[in-house]
Amino acid sequence: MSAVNSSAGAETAVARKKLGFGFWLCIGWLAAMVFIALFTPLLPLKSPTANFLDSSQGRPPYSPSWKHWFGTDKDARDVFARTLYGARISLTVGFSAITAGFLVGGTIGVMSGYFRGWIDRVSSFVFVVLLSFPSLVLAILLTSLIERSLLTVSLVLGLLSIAPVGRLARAATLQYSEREFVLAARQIGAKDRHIIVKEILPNVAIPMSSLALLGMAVAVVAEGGLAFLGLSVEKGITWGGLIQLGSDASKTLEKAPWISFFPILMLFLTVLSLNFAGDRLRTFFDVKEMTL
Amino acid sequence: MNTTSAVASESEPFIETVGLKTHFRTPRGIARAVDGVTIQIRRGQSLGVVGESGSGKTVLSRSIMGLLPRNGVIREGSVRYRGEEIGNRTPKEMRSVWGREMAMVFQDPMTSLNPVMKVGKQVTESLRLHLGMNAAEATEVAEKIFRDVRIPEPSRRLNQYPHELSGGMRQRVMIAIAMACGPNMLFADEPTTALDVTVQAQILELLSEQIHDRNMSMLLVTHNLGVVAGYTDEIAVMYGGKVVERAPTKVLFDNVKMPYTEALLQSIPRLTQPSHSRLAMIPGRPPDLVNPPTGCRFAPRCAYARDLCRSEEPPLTTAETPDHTFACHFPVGSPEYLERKVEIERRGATTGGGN
Amino acid sequence: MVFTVACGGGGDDDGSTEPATSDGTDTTGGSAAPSEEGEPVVGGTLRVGLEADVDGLNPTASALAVSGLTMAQAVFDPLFTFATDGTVVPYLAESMTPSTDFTEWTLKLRAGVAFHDGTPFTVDAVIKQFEITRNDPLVGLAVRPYYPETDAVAKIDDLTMVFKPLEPSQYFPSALTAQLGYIASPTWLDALAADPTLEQQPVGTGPFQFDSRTEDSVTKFVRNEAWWGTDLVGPVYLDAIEFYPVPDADTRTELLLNGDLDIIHTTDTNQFETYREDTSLTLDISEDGEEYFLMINTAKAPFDDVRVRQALALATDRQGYYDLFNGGEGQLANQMFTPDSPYYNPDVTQEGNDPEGAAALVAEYCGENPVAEDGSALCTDGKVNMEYQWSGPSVLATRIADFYNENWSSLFNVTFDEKSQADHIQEAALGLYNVVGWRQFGAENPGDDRVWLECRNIGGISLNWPRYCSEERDALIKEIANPANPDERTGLLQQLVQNIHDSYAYIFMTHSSWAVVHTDKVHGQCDRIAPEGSPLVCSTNGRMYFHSTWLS
Amino acid sequence: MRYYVQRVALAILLLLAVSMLTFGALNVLGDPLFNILGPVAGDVNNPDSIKMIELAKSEFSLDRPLPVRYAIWLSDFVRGDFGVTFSSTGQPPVSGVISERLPRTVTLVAMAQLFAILVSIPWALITASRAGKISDRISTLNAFFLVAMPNFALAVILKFFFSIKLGWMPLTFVADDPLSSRLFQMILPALTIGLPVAAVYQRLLRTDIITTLQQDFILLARTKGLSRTRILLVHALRPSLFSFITVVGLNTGALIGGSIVSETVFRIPGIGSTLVESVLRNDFPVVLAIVMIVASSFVIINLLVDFAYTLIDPRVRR
Repeated sequence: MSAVNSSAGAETAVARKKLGFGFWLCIGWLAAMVFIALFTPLLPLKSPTANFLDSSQGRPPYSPSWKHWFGTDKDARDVFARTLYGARISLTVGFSAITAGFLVGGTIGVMSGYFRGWIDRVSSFVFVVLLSFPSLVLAILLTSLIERSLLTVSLVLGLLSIAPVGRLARAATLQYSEREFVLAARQIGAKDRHIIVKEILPNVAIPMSSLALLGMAVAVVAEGGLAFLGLSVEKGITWGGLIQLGSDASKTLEKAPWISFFPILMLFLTVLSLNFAGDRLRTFFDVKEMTL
Repeated sequence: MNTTSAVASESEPFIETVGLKTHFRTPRGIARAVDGVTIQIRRGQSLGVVGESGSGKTVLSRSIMGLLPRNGVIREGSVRYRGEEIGNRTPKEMRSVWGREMAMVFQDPMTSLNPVMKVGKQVTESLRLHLGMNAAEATEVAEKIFRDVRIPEPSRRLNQYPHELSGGMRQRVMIAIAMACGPNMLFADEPTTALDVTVQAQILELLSEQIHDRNMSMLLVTHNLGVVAGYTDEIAVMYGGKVVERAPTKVLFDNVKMPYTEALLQSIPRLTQPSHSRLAMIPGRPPDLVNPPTGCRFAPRCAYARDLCRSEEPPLTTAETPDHTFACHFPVGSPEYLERKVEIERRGATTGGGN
Repeated sequence: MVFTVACGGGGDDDGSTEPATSDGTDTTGGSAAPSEEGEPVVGGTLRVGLEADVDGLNPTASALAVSGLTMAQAVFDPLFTFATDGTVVPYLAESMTPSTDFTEWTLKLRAGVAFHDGTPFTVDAVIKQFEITRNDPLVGLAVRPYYPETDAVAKIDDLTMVFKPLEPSQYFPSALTAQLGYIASPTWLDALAADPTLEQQPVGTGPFQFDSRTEDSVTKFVRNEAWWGTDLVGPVYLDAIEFYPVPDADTRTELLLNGDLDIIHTTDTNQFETYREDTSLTLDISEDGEEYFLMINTAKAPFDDVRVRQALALATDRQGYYDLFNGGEGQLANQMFTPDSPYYNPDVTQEGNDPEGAAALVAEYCGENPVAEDGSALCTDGKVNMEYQWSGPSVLATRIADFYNENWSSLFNVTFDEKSQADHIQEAALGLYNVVGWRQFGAENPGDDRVWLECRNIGGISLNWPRYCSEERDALIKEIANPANPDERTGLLQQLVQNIHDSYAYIFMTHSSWAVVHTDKVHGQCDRIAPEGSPLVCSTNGRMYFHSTWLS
Repeated sequence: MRYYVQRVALAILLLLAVSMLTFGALNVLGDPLFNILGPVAGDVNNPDSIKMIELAKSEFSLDRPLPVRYAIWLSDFVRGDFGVTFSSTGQPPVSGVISERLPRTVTLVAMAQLFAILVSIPWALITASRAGKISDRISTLNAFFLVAMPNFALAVILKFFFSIKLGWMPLTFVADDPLSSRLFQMILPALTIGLPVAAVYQRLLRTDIITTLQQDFILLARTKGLSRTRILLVHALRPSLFSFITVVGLNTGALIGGSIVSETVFRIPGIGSTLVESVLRNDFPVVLAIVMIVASSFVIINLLVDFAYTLIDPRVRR
């Protein structure tokens, strides 16, 4: 409870410096997901694409059973296997997107925060432009123009995270580039590169990294949204896609809720863990609220 | 009420605390902000509570009024208002008293006035709440009060926001708010510290005039003895959560007993002195309220302290002068005091003329 | 379910030449005799749920799909129509008699008929319509055989005319039972030339006339008080009809069950159980209308090579498809005829479910490292590169695509290409595809399916979608049409079936089932008769007729 | 005054940049010819098609350089002419589709925003006044769950329980129904969009109210003997609303994003669902129009929010 409470930014100074049980629970879940994502093909799973037709059971979808833990979809494909495979794309995209965002956005942000001047003005304006599209709309616009492969979708979502991440990096850098130790370093004529790498980055990195998890949550949700709209990786098995498949017709949803509800559960728990862990980290490092 | 008050003003105190203790639970331990304070104010009288910041004077006023949060606070002792025990009342019960019977004027009018509410409304709302007036009546009354507190063109001011007023004006507004429902007890918490010197006098004038006209009692909290000098009947000097000296204003100024009070007196800015001349500051820090020094709490900073002071807490003793009590083993004028004073002056001379 | 629109898209949307078909199941599946239904009531508005909206309702140009035909049938009357016994009977026409050698047909029109705009119905109207239709790039292809560029027709009097088809065909009348037979007001056709938007406001002779239309929302027709058919085939009961295009089959069903619609059509067999369970619904299925099949562009590499086409067929799990997407409804198709058809060729079966065979063929083909004209490789790491196109967006269509991909992916690198219905058909017509899902064939008179098959219909824009040309086949088709040898017809058709199979241009999957479903408020769907009295079918491959319909 | 001018200028600059980006993307990466002719555009071996292609190129000035086309397009766009799109009947104007569907989306988004605000404010007030108490912590937990529930999943769940299981809400949106029933049909879709946003609002507003409650003027209000509720509503709420308003403005974007999903799930033919369909159909003219409309309204809304600020906080009035 204390974890929850302080994670909500509540004002108990005591709970602040502990990450708490909830945090580690979430980390545990995430670790499990990552493991699954990495090793799905090696796990003893049914094929996610095969159609397990069983005339004795009549027409698919088949309800959850010992044979199919999460039941099967309309095409008699194993929902459990598909859900686990779904973790792959969802997490890969989420992770690579936020990584790309942090590399590019972070660099630009630090640069403009440190050098100010035209770099700052240009990049800030670019950020504003990017932010003047609702993110999902921009994502749809871009995905509509490309072959939707794992790489491209990640890149698109990465692009989306540049602006918010960049702004943050810039703000953080601004704080530090005015600090004594940086000014001092400048006084003694240290090279900018040296100052950025040695003085700024270490200080900016900590708060930023605590936001990576939150950012990843956003990316995972965004990917899910695209997939749900049929705009994520083509032919790929993703949570969003699975949910859509199970809910496109209200009849399917009524007769076989398991098709969409198991993926929903996984997605929800994952996003929850990311948010929760991220939020705890943020309060732990005492970083200001941000909107990705 | 007048009859009772007439009686009250003569005989038993209008408001009094007996052994009032207010302690806060903190991560470090229990902080004794107010540690057994006993004071009385008679009707129409005003008491100045003086002390450095951290002496517990503000907490004292707030705990008398019952404004302190319930959790994390330990209260002991009693607060009696017109003979009734109010110390143990819940905020809900106090509401009828607040504004109607007691009011408070805060230190900084900028932060104490609602920035997004027209000042007029801030005055009228309590009128409408307590005296059940309708909007029109309330505005009328508010305007009158504004005139009383000498706010020029009140009708216009009523429709202005705090940020549109000068500091002095804001403070007048705050006083107006306090006076609105004609309370009988006013708490003024450093009412002038946030204002510049020229305005300070005006505000104090206004305050004392108001309580005099309305026959109110006032508890004026300040760190500046000079402020209370002209405007209060009695003075209580607080140090480390305790009252260390207490006397009618005149008596105190003529005949200081407590070296701490003396030090405070020396730190009063005087108009006679050129403003650049340094004031005699009291060396050292106010005591730690979580684990205060044994013996006299002022001893560590007291130039006249002796071993006794550090070992044994001085009792509250009555001075020869009327209604004058103090807590000191070696008060001003005592032989030990004089002896030490001579040494200090000699040392000052050798080190070249002191200040 | 956009899927139906999609492949239907293919089959239906060029409904221009799709003749009505029917068989016993229509009447048996149809609702009961009027006596049980009680006395017909005049009045009421019928709300119809269609699988798609139409671009326009212009018989001379619009590509009319089932939905289009259903709407058109209400405003227009076809010259001829099918009786339940499968014979072609006159409808708007009085009669049509061939010359002994079938080279000339004399058409007599019904007297005293007028279009909704008052224009009298005469030979001139018919001629104008055929003239205009012939010049249409797509629909024209279907007309030209019957209406050549030169000396196509001779006018005898206002109600009599003589057609001179390109070659003798006994099927001419049956070709006039659908889009080609819908005669529109010449006045309107003239206006149309000036203002194409009038396409949306058809003017015909039909039992209902145009009232209002909001594209993709609702189209409203009202009773034609002056309908010529009233005294011949019975009065028009409905005050009005409202057509709602609802592409998603589930939504359509939901609306029907909620009572927001009175009657719908669908090919989504998954829904059939639901309909049967609900006693308040009446279900009418045409079992062997069109065939659903995979259609292959034989003019474009890699499928210009018959081995690759065979391989694709062998790699396809037809049974699996049937189990998943038909689930007991309809039947697997081997050819364009059902086993109970007299023309069924028992020796022709559609191959499938033979991965090894397929693997062998692919290995052989890719062994030759073939390249396309643009030099790009046709095989990548031992797999043939291909594109599967369907019309969407549609979840079912995507599921089917996934299914095929699962079948083929071991031998083919399948690229998915989801297109809007309009683009889908156009690309097929222009031959810009590899493999598509399609629905077609099953004409009541098999000869009428010739337009899909003849060499002459290959060109920039083709109706011979697979662009497969075989003289032998064309000869067969001529013979079949030739009235001179009726008794050889069965044999010839069976040869045609064999020929089609050997081309490997089609992978026959299932005989698709069309269902028309209506609530118990709706009556008289099957009480239709022709002017000369023979009973008519209740519905035709999802096409609905409403002049005998009444609401309780 | 200068402030207003500056903000408007920035907004216009922004709109230009956005439009260039969108237009550029769609014309460089997309195939404008296809959008006019459809597949015919790809049929380059066929003389008839080639003729059509040439015709279209000149008619829609595709042979002109990109900047010129941009200028033409922009001037048309501001005049509400969003160009044409391919369809087998010819080239219907895009503005037709938009004008038919935009109102639905606007209604939906407005409804969602309304829900979000109506839910979040009381929620925040209650929790803030009980800060740290169990009830507060539980609600914080709920807020957390809501935020972690992607709106498309939430849509499915709401649909499952309220439409299918309980049958309280209609399953389908019928464009031709009377306004009242259409609004009713929009409740669930609007909740789908609004609830997660409400949670975000609540978290923010709660913190701000807590901060406000520690201000001196709240203490003064107490010394007036005002009731807890009055202090919360009259004194604490308004000063806490500043960042709330900004966030409400910024979230319009999230809401529009949400409406895309929600319209798709609940089959509401608004511009959100149209955007998705058009993308799947490569119907770029429609995509372009919708993206531009959304982005510009987003920019404008944020501009208005900035101005609204000056209205509710007297201190920043100029």
